[in-house]
Amino acid sequence: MQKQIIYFDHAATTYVKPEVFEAMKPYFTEQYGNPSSIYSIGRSNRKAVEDARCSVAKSIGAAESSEIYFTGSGTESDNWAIKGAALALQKKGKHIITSNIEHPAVLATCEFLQKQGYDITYVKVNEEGLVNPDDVDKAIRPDTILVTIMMANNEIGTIQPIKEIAQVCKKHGVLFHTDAVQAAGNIPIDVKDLGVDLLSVSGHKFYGPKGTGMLYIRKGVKIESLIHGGHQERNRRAGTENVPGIVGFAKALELANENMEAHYKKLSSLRDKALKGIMERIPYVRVNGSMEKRLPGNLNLSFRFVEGESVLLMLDMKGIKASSGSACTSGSLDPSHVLLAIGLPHEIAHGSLRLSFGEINTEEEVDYLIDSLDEIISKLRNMSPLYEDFTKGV
Amino acid sequence: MQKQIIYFDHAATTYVKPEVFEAMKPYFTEQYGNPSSIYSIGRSNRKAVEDARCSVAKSIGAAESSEIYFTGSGTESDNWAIKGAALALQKKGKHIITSNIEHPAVLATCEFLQKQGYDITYVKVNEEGLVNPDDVDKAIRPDTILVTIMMANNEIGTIQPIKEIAQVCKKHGVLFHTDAVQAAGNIPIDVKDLGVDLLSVSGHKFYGPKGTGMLYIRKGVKIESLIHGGHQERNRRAGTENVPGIVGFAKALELANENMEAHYKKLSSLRDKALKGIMERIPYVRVNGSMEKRLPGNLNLSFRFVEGESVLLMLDMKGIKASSGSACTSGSLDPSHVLLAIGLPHEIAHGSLRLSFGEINTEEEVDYLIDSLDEIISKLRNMSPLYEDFTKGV
Amino acid sequence: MMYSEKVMDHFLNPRNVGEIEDADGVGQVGNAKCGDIMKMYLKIEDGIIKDAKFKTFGCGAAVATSSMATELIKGKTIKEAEMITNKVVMEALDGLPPVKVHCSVLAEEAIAAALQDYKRRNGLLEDDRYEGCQGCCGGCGAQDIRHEPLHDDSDDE
Amino acid sequence: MMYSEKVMDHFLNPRNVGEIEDADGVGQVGNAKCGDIMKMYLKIEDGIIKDAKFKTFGCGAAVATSSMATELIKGKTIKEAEMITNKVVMEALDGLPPVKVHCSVLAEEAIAAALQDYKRRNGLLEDDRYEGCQGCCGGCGAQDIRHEPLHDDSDDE
Ligand SMILES: Cc1ncc(COP(=O)(O)O)c(C=O)c1O
Ligand SMILES: Cc1ncc(COP(=O)(O)O)c(C=O)c1O
Repeated sequence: MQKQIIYFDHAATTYVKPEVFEAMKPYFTEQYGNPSSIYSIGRSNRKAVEDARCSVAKSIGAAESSEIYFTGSGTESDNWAIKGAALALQKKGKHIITSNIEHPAVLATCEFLQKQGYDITYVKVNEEGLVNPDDVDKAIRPDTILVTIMMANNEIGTIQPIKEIAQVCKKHGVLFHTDAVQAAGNIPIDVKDLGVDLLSVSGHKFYGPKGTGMLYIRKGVKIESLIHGGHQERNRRAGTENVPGIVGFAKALELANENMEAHYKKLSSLRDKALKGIMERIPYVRVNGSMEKRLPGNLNLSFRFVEGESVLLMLDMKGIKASSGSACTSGSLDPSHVLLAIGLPHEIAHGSLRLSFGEINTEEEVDYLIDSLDEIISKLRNMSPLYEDFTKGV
Repeated sequence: MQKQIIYFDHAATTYVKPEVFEAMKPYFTEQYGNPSSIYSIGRSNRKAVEDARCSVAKSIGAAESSEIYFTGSGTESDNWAIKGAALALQKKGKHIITSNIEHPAVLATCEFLQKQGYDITYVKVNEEGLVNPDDVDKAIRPDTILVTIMMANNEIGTIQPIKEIAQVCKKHGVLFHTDAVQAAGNIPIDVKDLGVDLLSVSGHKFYGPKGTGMLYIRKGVKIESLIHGGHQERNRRAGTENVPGIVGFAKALELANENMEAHYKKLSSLRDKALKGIMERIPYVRVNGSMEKRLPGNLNLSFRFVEGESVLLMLDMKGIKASSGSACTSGSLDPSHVLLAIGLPHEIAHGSLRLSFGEINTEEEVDYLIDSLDEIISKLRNMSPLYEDFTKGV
Repeated sequence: MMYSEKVMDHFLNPRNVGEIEDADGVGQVGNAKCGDIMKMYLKIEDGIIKDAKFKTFGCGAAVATSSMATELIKGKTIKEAEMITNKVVMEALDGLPPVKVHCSVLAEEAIAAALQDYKRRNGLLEDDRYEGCQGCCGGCGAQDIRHEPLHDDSDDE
Repeated sequence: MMYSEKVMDHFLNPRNVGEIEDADGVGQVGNAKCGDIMKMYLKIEDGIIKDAKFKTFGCGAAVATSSMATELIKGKTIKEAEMITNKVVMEALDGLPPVKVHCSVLAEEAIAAALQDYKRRNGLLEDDRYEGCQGCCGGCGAQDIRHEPLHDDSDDE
C-alpha cells in the first residue's frame, strides 16, 4: 500500500470532480470570449457567468443572483468583506469584532487594519471552540462597524451559532460577515435564514477549482471595492472574469448541494470510525473541538509526547496525506492559535493532527490509517524524552 | 462563411493554447495537493509552482525567481502595485503620477486613492498616444512616491518609452510601475534592462488562462500587501495557490517568448494587410495611435459618420469578432478616454473599431474582413444623418 | 449587454430608413458628442401619419428603436402617435438593456420633435414642450423623470 | 518546505535512538513549548566518545539533526566533537529549509550540553558557556549570532 495515496486532507484542498472539470473544459480552448464583449461568443460567455451566478445564488439561498460576486479566492473574499466594510464605514467607527480562532485570511486582515488605526476585539471561544453570541453582544460598542466570525473552523471543524450571532448584530445594526470557506459544500448554507450580510466561500474546498471564490453581499449593503478597475461584477470587483473558474465553482457547489445528505453521512461515518479505532488502540489521545457542532469530515487529535510534523511525515511515508494541527507546515514555528485558543498547552498543541475526510475515502483506508497511526505514535513515543519522563514518572 | 467565427479581438482575451491546457490538466483532478502541505503530493505541487516561478523570471529577465508573485489577474497586479506602494510610502508623500491613457485597472485605482487623500497627476500623451519622459520628469515632486505608466496601450497599441521613463524615476528615486498586460507575449520584456521596479502581467492575453496574473517586484522594493492572510507567495499575497493556473500562466509565457519573432512578424503583416485594404476601399478612415511604436497585432480605426457599436454588431453577424474603440460595451456611454486623450472629437471617437490580430488568423480572414467592413460602413453611412449632412455639404 | 431578437432584427433590417423629400415634419434629436442622433421625417395627411422615415447615427438600440418607432406611428393619428412613449417602443422590442433605455427615450423625442415641426409649420402649436433634445437624454445625466426604464436596475453598472 | 533525501533517511531511520543507562554525560536542550526537545547521552572513554544516543521530541529536522549529530561525534575526541557546529550537521544532511535551521543549532547545543555535563562530573569545567538551552533557539527569536544559516534567506517567511 506504500505507493497508493490516501488523502485525508480535504480541508486543505480537494481535487476537482470530473463532472466539474468537464463543465469547465469548453471555456479554456473553445469558448474563450471575454464576457464583457459585445459580440456573440462574448455574450454566450456572459450567459455562462450569469447562469453560474444564478446557480450559486440558489445554492446558498440568496434572494437575488445580483448578491453573488465572484472573486479569485476565499482569502480575497475575506479581505474584500472586511477591508471593504472598514473603508465604507470608517466615518461611523473603526471598531471590528472577530474571534480568536479565525483563519489567517481574517486575522491578518484585521491585523493590517489595526495598523491602519482600527480597533479589533477578539472574542474568546470556549474549550470546545464555540463563540458565545452573548460575548459578541457585550463586545459591540457604538463605534462597532463589523462583526466577522467564521461559520466553521478549518482546524477543529467547530460550527458556530451563526444565526444567533447574526441576530445580535442585527439588533445593534452592525454588519455581519462570516467566513464560510470550510462550511460550504459540507453543511447547508442559507444566507436568508442565517441573516448574514456578507459571506465568503472558496471553490477548491468542495471539489471546485483553485483560484476561485465568491463573496455574497446582501442587497443594500455597501462596501468599498478591494480590486478597482473595469466594470465587471456590477462595478464592484474588476478584472476579466475567470469564466472556466466561475463555471466550475458553480457546478461544484451545485453538486455539493444535491449530494449534501449522503456526503454528510458518509464523511461523518468515516470520521467516527477513525475516532473509535484510534481511541481504542492508542492511549493519551485527546479530541479537539466540539463533537456535536462539527463539520462531518473533520477530526482533530492531539497525541501526547509527540510532535505533529513527525507524525505527518511518517504518515506521508505510508502514503497517508494529513495535516498538522499546527501551522508548522507554513514555515511558522508557533503551534496552532486555534488549539491554544481552546486551552491546549503548547506541547500538546504541537502534537496535533487534522484528518479531513472526503468523498473518495473508504473504510479500508480508515482501517489502514488506524494501524499506521498506532505504529507511528509508538515509534515516536519511544524516541521522545517527554514520554521517557512520563513513563519514569518524572 | 456566416457561421464560422473569425476572431480579431485577441487584445480582449485569447483562447488557451492546447499545449498550455495540457500542461494545466493534471493539476485539476490528479495532482491537486495544496502546495503549502508538508506531504509529498503537496510538495510536488510546490515544485510545480516554483518551477513556474523560475520560468516566468526567465521569460521577463528577472534577476531572481523570488521577484515573481502570482496573482489572480492583471487588474489585481495593478491594484496591488499601486495601492501597495501608496500605503507603504504614505509617510514619504501622497503624490502619484500616471498617464491619461491607462487601463481602468490603473485609473480606477488612482481615483480610489484620490478619494483617500492622495494627489494624482495625469501626464498627457501626444496625438500618437505617446508619453514624453520629460513630462514625467517635470511632474515629479518631492512628495511623489510612484509613477505608473503602461508599457503598451490596450486600445491603440502604443508602446511607451518605458526605459527612458524608468531612468527619470531612478534619477529622482521614485518607484516606477508599468502595466505590461498588453505587452507581455507580444513584445520582449526585460525588467533588468527596462529598469522598472514593478510590472504587471495577465495570463489570458497571451494564450494563458483567465484568472491568473503576476506582479514583478524588484528585490528590495517594499510594498504593502493587497490580500492578507496565509504565508503564500513569501507572505506577500495570501490564498491557496491556483496551481493549474500558475502552471498554465508560465507555460503560455514561455511559449510566447520562444515564438516571439515569428509571432511579431505574422501579426504585424496581417495588421498591415488589413490596414492597406481598408484604406484603399473605404474613405474617411483614420488610424489611431503611432504606427511605429505599436503592438504588432493592434489596429485602431475611426470611421467617420458611423457609430462603433453598430459596426461591431454587424461584423458579429458576419462572424467577425472585434471590439469598439469606445468603452460602450461595458455599459458606459462615454467614448474611449484614450481616443479623446489623443485628440479625437467625440463623434469620431464614437465610430472607432479595434482589431487585434492573433496567431490563428489568416490572410483569407483579413480579406473577408476588408470586404465586410466595406459593405457595413456603406450601409451605416447610408443610414447616418451625419453622412447625409456631410454629402449635402451642411 | 444582450439585445432581444426583435432588437437585432430591427437593427439588421431596419424598416423605413431614408429621407422623405417633401416631408411635412422633420425632427432631429441627440448629438454626435453623445453618440446618438436620430432624424425623423413624417408625411402627414388629414392628421394621419401616412409615412415615416428615419436616419440614425448610433448604436444598435438607437437604430432599432428608430425603426420600431417609425413602424408604430405609421397609419396613426397625431394624437395616437403622441401616445407612443419610450416604454411602448421598448415593449414592442421585447425590452432593452438598462444602459440602452435612453435610446428609446430618444426615439420618443424624435417623433415628438417631428410632430412639433409639423404643428409649427401648420400653426397648430399649443405649447413648446418639445424643442428637440439637443442634450444627451438619459445618457449624460439629463434624466427626464417622465421616462421610466422598464426595470429598476439602478444598482447596475 | 522540502527536506533532502538525507534528512528524510535520518528521520525515518534514525541512528542511535535510545538511552545509555550508565552515560558519562547527559544533556537536554529546547523545551516543549517551542516544540523541540533533544536529550543526548554520551559514553566517553579516554577523552573519546565511544557511544552517543538521543531521544528527541520534535519535527523531522529535529530528529534528523539529532541522528546525524550523534553519528558525527561517535569516535571523535571531545575537542573534535566541539568542532561539530550546526553548520557541519546541516552540511552533512545536504542542507535544511531556512525555517528548520534552528534544529541544527539545537543539535549542536545538545552535544555541548552533554559534553559540559561530562566535564562537570569530571571536574574539567573551564567556563560555563553552555548551560543548556532552555529557551527556544532560533525559533522564538533568541538568535545566537555564532550560528549562521547556510543561505541568507532573510526575505523568506
Ligand atoms: C493594459 C491592461 N491592463 C490591465 C488589464 C486587466 O487585466 P485583467 O482583466 O486580466 O485583470 C487589461 C486587460 O483587460 C489591459 O489591457
Ligand atoms: C476558514 C478558511 N477561510 C479562508 C480560507 C482561504 O481560502 P483560500 O486559500 O482558498 O484563499 C481557508 C482555506 O485555506 C479556510 O479554511
